Amino acid sequence: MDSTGIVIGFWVLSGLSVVSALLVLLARNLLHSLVFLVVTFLSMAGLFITLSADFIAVAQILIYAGSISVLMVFAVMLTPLASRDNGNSIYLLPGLLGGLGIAALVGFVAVDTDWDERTGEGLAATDFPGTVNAIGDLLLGRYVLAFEIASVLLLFALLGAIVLVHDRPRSGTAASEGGDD
Amino acid sequence: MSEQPMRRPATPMLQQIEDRPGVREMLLGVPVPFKVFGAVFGLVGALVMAFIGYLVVDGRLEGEWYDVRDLGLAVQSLREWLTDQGVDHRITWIITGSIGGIGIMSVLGGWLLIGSWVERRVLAKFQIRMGPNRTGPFGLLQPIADAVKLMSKEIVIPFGADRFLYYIPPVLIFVPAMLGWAPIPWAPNMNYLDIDVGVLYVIAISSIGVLAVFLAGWSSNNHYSLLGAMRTVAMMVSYEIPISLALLSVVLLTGSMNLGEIVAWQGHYHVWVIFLIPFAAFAFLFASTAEINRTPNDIGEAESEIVAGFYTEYSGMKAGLFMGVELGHAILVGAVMSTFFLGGYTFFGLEEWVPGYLILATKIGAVYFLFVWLRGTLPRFRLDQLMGFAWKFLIPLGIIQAFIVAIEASVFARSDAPALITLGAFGVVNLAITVVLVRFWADRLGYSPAQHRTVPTLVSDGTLGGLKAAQKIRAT
Amino acid sequence: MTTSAEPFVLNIGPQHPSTHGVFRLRVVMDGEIIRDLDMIVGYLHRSMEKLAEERTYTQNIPFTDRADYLAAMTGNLGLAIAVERMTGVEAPDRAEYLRVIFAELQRIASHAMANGTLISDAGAWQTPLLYMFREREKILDLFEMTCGARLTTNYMRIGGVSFEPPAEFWPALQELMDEMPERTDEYASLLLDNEIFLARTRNVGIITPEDAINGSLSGPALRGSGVPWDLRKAEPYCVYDRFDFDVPVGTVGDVYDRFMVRMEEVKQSVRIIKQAVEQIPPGPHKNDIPLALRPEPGEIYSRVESPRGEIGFYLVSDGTPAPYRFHLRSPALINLTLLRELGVGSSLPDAVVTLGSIDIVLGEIDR
Amino acid sequence: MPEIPAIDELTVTLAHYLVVSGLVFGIGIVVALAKRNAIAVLMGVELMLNAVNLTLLAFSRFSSAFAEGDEPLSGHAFVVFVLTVAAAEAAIALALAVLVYRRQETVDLDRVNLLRW
Repeated sequence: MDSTGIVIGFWVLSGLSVVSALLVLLARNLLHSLVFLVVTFLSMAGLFITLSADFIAVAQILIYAGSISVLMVFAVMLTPLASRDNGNSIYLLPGLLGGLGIAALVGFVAVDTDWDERTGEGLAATDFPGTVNAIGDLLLGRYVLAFEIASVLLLFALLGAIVLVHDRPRSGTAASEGGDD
Repeated sequence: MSEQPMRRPATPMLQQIEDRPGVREMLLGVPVPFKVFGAVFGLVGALVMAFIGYLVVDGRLEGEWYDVRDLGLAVQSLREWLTDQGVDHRITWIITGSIGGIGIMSVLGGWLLIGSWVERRVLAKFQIRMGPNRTGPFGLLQPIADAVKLMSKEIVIPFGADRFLYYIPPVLIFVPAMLGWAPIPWAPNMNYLDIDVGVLYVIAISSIGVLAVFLAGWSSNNHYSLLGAMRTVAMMVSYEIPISLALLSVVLLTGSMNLGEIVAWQGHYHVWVIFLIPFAAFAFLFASTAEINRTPNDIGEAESEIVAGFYTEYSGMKAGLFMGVELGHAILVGAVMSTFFLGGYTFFGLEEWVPGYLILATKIGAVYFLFVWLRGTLPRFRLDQLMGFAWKFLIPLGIIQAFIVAIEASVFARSDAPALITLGAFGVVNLAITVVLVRFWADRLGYSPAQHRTVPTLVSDGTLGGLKAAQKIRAT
Repeated sequence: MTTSAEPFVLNIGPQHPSTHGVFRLRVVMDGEIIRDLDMIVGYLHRSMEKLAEERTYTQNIPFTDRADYLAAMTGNLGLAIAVERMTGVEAPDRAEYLRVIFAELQRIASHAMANGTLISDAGAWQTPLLYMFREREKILDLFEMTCGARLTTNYMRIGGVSFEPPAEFWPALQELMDEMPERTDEYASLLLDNEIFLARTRNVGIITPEDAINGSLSGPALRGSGVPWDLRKAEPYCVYDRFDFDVPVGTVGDVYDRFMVRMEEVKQSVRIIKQAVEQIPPGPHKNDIPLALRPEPGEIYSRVESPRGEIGFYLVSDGTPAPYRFHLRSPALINLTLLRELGVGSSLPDAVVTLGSIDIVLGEIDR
Repeated sequence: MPEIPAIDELTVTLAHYLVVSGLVFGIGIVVALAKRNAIAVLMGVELMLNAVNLTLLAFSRFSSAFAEGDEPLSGHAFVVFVLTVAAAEAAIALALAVLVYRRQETVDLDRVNLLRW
């Protein structure tokens, strides 16, 4: 992949994603780190586009930047008394060690392995023309069982979240008034 | 003189209204050079139109770069010409890309300039007032005056605001309003971003705005803002699901997620999706009014309750950006609605004669007029009513509708019957199902139209009194 | 969802679109639900009652304009009748009819304002308000023709009214009265089939008849709850006993009923005005009274039916030209006292609509 | 000082993407382990899942292990499953955070220690 656009895009987006991921770690306010997390998600979506995965990129924006971040926003709003600082716990040092170790390991493996990869002309020849149809075929063909299980998982997650957070009316008192949520 | 009653305008304002020249006097009062210029301009325009009509009839326009019905062809031939000249393909790409970008931005910018004037004038007509008519001819310069005023105002940042987050939302909320235009097809070859996942792209882009709204409300350190942000976020998240379900129905029917192909499908069968799946169109329209905070679902910035909602604390041009983006969202929804449900740039064959982008612009204007109409007419829902409507009504019925459309789509793919018959049958069936379902579901939810309209009891002499009289009246 | 959060306090007002003036609500919210509600008044206090003790009775009439500035005529009328009852001064017959006509015109104008702002509070972007302003505007034009002022009319005098209406008044009044039924039908057709309007007003802010009586409410707020009580019928003043009209009462006592009672009262006012125009006798519009009235020492409480309810004047005289004590029983203030009972437990939009349906005027509450 | 290559000569390979993904994954681990706030921990987990998605897509794009015509998009399908799992996980985890907050008035994981002993 040596076309100029891809190269520039890769460097800009990867820099953006790594830096904003670091800022998620370093920001002192939870909401600030949430904003940086969204920036990471969006630049990751950009990286996906450089990999010609348009469907996944759009789904990434929809699910991560659009939904999961909003879920976190809701969690922040529903915990109004909790502290808003993004402090570190006593596990900072082990965390740092583990993170650095894994990053170093992945980096070493990535650089050192002689990947059997397509390059140059061969890569350009296999540009995915459009991924939507192929992914649809895969999901409802080879991976249909996993697809169904995933949908059941989503359903149960939905139910589980509702059951967990639902306010049961306490015995003896009237049911709570129809609220907004 | 004195026998007929004196009729005088009671106020200076009424006097001014009475003295105001009508359109005819205004036109007659135009200076002669302008009249000459206007006549020449009109003549030349008519000649050009006639020439174009001749070219179209003659078939000389097909696929040529000067085909005004499809500006995309001109860009394509420009790209080919540049490549023939040996210009580097990157520069070609940048040039053609920026032409499209500038086109979209100028449409949006032009609308932001004119839109608030249109909205205020139309609303004024609904409200039997005049509307802005002092700045420039017909008050046309009013939006510019407003913008200049907003820009020259002091920016007040509330005490205790989160400064970093306070600055992001006015900019961030503009991003989806502009990016959302990319996949809209203006003519067969005239869309900026021709992607296969256009539908998903539209939904994904619109979901980014939620975050901007929340940040605006949270960072302002104001309880009105926070309440408005909570309401808006809750509502936008809820109404994204009906929107997705409505668009899913369209995708199932037309068999493509590419916006251009969806419009081409509608043009090919000479039918609009709104006739085939009326429920989806209604759900999309209602949910998108909730999504973009317009009446009757403008609870996020409900003026009578929480002042201006999430942007209460923004002043100057920052507030101006929020207000401008409201206009931008309205026409974006108009464009998406036209593309998915109203046949996009097609109009039953008229697109052969009239440029498609003009047809689309007309449809956008029509949807926008509908929004202004709603704003001038309807009161506002309550948050719990809106939430109930989304979760108890639109979402279940949307799922059922999508299921029915899926069956119909597979029938449509397999049957050999003429499209007119099958699609007509689908339209009738969907309409019937919609009516039955809505009635049934409304009954299930305990809604009955019969409870309407109690008029006060009229009491004349004799029954006046206190509690006992009240009980007596209540008993009858 | 209930969470045990720190109190989420919302200060609605004193500058807020839906408090109808400088009124402040301190609301403790839990999500959208109001858990506590304090009403804070006094931002428009002008010490009217104390100032009145320094002025003669006639000089006090302008204060009643500024008290209930949306219904200046009935305020004027209340004071004029109180002083007349105290001193025994009589107004000529024509003046009594003129008083009825202007008081009922004022009632129409005030109810148009109240209902219009109520729907604006419900979220209609000012369209109903501006439609209702059409009639109010014409009525204010009539006021301007007659006495030169539109809002603070200062029209009723002790022993009559200040001016005879000019010649162009009567045809204009006739025209307005002829088009009023059409207008009210138009409002009914525009609003009463509107699902959103019904959803926002029905079963919202219910006042039971018991609560209404215990809270000593009056006016449309009381009649909306189903209690048939109207001073024009119960203790006829002026010449109200000579007219044939009905008192509309609601059934449930919700916002919708109060709205409908006002709509119906407009129709009844039109009826009264039509009868008054037919019956009005010729004659002087004002009796001559001494420049400085000196009532016998004593006290009086006199009340009339203003658009907001029972506006009462408690006057104590010590024999001097100025009242020893001047007290205004403000219907809006007393109707407002139930807001806490209505608001707590309801949602914020409902509380705003309820406040709109009570129809407060801050000039009268704060005085 | 090594000469900076012209942009035309640069090329992006699988290793580049893997390094980026490793970095983000490492940061995600640090965030997930070292943050006190439950919501911040969840952010770390999401970062890690994102890094994994990037790896999957990169392999899917670059790998020549597939024969012509075979499904090179299996990576994409896996990413779809990761996205679903991430959504479900976020919903449950945030519900738990809200639940913990109701009981304890905090989402600080250091102070949620009823099960410590």
